[in-house]
Amino acid sequence: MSVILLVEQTLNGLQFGVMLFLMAAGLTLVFGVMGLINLTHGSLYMVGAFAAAAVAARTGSFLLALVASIAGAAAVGTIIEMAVIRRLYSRDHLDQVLATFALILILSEGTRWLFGSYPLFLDTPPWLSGTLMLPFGIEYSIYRLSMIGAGLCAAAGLFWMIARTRIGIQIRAGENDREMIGALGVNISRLNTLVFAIGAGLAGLAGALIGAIQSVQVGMGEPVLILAFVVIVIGGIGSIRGAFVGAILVGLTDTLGRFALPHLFALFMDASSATSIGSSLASMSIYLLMAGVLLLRPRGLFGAT
Amino acid sequence: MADPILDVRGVSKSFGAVTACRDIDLDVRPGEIHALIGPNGAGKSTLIKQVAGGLAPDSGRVFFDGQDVTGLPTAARARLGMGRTFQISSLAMEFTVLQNAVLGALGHRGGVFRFFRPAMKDAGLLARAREALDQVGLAEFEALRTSELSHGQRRQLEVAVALTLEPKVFLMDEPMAGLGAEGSHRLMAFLDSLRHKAPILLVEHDMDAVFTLADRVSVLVYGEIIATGTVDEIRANEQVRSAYLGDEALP
Amino acid sequence: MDRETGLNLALLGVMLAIPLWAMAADEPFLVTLTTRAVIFAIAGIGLNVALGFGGLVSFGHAAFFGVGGYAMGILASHAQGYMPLIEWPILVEGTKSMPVIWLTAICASALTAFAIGALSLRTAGVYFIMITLAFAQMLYYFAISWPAYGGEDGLSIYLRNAFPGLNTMDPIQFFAICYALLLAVLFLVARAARAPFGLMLNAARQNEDRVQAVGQTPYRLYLVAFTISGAITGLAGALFADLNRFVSPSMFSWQTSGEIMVFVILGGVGRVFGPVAGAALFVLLEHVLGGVSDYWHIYLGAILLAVVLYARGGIFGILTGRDTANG
Amino acid sequence: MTMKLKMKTLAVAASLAMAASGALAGGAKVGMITTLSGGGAGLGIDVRDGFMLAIEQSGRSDIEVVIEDDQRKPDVAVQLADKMIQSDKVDVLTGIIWSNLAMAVVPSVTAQGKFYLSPNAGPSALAGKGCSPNYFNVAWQNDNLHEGAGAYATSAGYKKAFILAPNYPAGQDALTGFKRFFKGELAGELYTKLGQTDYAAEIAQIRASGADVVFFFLPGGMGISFLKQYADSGVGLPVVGPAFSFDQGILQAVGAAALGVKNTSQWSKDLDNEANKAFVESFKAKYGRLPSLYASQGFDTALLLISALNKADVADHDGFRKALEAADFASTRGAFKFGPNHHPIQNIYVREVIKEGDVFTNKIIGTALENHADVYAAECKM
Repeated sequence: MSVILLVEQTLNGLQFGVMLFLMAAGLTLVFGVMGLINLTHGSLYMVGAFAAAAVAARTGSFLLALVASIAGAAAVGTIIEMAVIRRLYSRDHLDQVLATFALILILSEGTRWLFGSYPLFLDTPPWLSGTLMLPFGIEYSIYRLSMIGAGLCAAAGLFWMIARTRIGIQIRAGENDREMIGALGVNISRLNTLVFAIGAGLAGLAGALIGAIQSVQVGMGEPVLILAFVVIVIGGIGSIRGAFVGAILVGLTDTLGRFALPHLFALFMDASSATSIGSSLASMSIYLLMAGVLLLRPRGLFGAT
Repeated sequence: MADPILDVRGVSKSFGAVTACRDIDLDVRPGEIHALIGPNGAGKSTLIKQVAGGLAPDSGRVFFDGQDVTGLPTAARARLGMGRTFQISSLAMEFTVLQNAVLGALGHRGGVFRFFRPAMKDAGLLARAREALDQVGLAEFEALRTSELSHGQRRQLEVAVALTLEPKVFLMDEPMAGLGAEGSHRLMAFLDSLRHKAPILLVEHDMDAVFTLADRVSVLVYGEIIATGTVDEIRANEQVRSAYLGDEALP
Repeated sequence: MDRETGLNLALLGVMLAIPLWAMAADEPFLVTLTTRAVIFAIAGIGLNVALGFGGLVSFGHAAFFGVGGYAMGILASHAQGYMPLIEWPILVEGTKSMPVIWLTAICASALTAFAIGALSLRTAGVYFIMITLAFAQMLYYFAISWPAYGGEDGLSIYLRNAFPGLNTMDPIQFFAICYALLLAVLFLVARAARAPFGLMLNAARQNEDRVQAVGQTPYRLYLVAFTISGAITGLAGALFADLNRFVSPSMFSWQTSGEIMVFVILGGVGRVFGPVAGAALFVLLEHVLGGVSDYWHIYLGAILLAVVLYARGGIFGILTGRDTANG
Repeated sequence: MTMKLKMKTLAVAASLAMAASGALAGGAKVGMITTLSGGGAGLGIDVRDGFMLAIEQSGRSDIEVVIEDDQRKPDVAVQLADKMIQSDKVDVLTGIIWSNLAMAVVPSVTAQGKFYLSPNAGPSALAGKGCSPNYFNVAWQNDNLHEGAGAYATSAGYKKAFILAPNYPAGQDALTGFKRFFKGELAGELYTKLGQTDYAAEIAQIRASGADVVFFFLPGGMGISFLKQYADSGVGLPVVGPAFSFDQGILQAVGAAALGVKNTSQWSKDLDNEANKAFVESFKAKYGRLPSLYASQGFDTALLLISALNKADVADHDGFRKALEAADFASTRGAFKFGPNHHPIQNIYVREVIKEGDVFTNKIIGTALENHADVYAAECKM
């Protein structure tokens, strides 16, 4: 276990965390402003990946594919917000969970109906392929570095938007007092749709970025959705800052856990059971992290008390 | 003079930079109605929460019936004998009036973790609940759903539930609010008689009621008690007049 | 007899009549299908204790369903292979006896629910939903990667476990066992709902302040409710494993948690009989829609959505014209 | 014992008599439980299409096939098996893709006296101690292709292998199978989380391990993710794997990342035999896509069934079993016969991923193991 390997794994964890943040940001915004638990978010991630794959196949342009992923997911997000989701804001969490669970079924099978049962092809563009030599002899994938960069840019843009723009002010007001922004003459229903679409677009972008190095297939959204929930619960639901910290924590815990735990167990048991037990524990590690955080801080790291 | 049943000593509480209560001393003695008055935002509700539980003071202690209850949770204080009514009605709205009263009787009797015999067929619980409803004048409404009651009736039901607990002290947070003139008078007459059963710490905005009922009055302004005394003493207190009562004529 | 009681009895009657008719008509599969609905109903009743009566939205009841299932799988596989379960300090053999398995399943899932509940109930609202989900996921991954009992492949039991005096491999006899257990669970839960515990729990759901003001601690009420809830769902898990003669980690999956929730909502939250109606409808939909199209999940989703949006009281709400149980 | 033998002899005599009297065997009702919805539906669809193609080509209208979707859920599969046996009264079941579903369904199907023909899954338990006279596997025992990969890696002269698979029974079997035939040493052995899609951490370890070859078993989307990320990482060590991650269906999603990878399979579309050529042509003509490994297995399963039905009546269990054991049909993979545990004895080929025009596909470059049988046959008593 060398230092170089450790640095590389930390970069991997960071990259994973940044992508999780793109997913979690939308979830936490939607919860913060509209009070909605949105299980459909994973499907929007999938929609983004499929839109990107479809456009990349037609045009061959990766950048166009990324634009398509944001536009496609935001469009689908807007449609389901206007058709279904907006009726759920005033409902309790139970209704929200159930209704969005139903939407997952519809969107997943609908996508399969449109695109077929086999995974689609989406690859990294040639100009981002290959590796880069970092200082100290660390060889690292250019695409993954770009993902970290793109993710951090998106995060910075989001923070800027919320801190500095008119929409941001309205979003912050909405988090504090829904009646008040209505009184201020803001069209709440349009604000809700906008926030939902922004969240959907970010999820779609994450889907496309990750889809290029993983597989674009039906059902790809749900595991990420659960991880994103873990992230926002750790960070404190409704807090963008919490989502960012939570995402990085989860990314690092998962990556380093998978890497380090089998080595750790190998110190006091034979190699093959250490691999097996260490891997089992690693797959549970982020849930353990979440349970631990909630026990110490029942409303997450940055949650309002 | 008898030992106080409830004794608040030097309680302070702040939220960030805002001090809600500063070094408050307050006691309630057997047989008395002790009214706590003050303008909105003076810290009355914060103080009541620290007395009843649910909010821990930054410093100071709360003694009840000779025991330090500062660290005890709300439920434990209720079991020791604090009967509380809420400023904003806190009832089980889907229940009937009688069910709410039975809830109090059940809480007081204990034996909540029983799973077989229906609670609403327990003669002992029903008798105690109906007695309390009768005392506040809600007997005829016992089958009504609580959400169908008027605001005034909900206040009465709050008091009835507190009665089923047979408390050693009542903590009443604005019981008169929302009652019509007739209702107020009836409740006042009832509270007047109640003080012999257990003393009352009464937070109230209705000055008529306060000056009619109270044996003593404490005035809370900006988190501090600026005066405590009999009704006459408070009426005569210059500081109270200028800080709180303003130039209005006192009743 | 009010309308809801009538509906309840009609529901139980239909669930009994279908298998009896199916036996006569030589359609044994219909018996199996009804048995499945009965078992799902028990699981739903379990969740309803926490969700309907206590207002605790648990998105992790698959944990208890799975623990119940594995209790059955582990005991039966040891009995099947003639390997003792524990050899030291005392010898514990596996068993194929249903009553023993049920008791073990109930105890194991109650313990799990107590532990998960004790930790999770420190949180509330969305956090509670998510932490229960996380605990179930933890067990899911554990079950997948734990090689001793089959991991992802699960455990197969070749013959159903035994119940004294009955041939459990006969569909109708196994149905009778499950149906009797459903009746017992319904009776006990209906009693508990009206007993002091049920009253106080229901009050805590509506208003925690009130419960504290009468000297009771909501946390303890919730914890007991959650434990009972887990125990009942665990029993259903053991029965489900016996129905299929198979257990696998998919019993722990979050889709399972979602489906158990669907039973409760479809039927009507907070009604003792709600999950029975919900489970019956779910099994019916699954069976009918599955034959319509490869993409039948779309229809299932649409129906679910319609129920949540337009029929808040579930089937019972539609049929009785009332949204909530306390009227 | 003697009693049983006698019965058997009688049954054989009866079936011979039937054949002699010219009373040809009748049709059969077949239940197909396979995955047609949700993730992994592509495999089930291929098996179904391959199977139905053979039934259609046989022109037999007396074979009725009931097809149901198991949604990849074990409990649904068990329920469907019960339904098909109890309600539809099928004689033969088939179709299951996944080992865990097979483990749930097969023992109870054979215990109820029905035949099960596996077109894909071959868990070791069913090949060894849990084997059954009524269970036939037409595809492979799960370890076979991994063993082939181990044998190939050895013969290709690799000395240090880095091996990885998901942490679940089939994954553990895969690594065991590879190690059984790989004579070099291991540079590393990793179990990943089932369903994991990011392999950056594993690839970093491969890079640091000093291996000269990488073997992986990551079915479905996991394999696609791994290959793309591996290609992108620039590690560049040769990769060996079983055919599952390089099959026609998913190869297009992997793309250029798979080019040149060696994978082991019992079938390939360029296998040179008449049956296979005809199969590939007719499959393309009917469904408009190239057949996959799974389609060939579905096709072979149907051929086996038809060949047995031509010889014996399905109600005559012993006769029908004998007819199945004979495996008297022209398999798409050339020579094919059953071992004593009813699992195939067949060649395992090495294929290389190439590009034909716009389409990624495989071509055979050699044979890893000839007439290979599985190691569990010795444990099978029937």
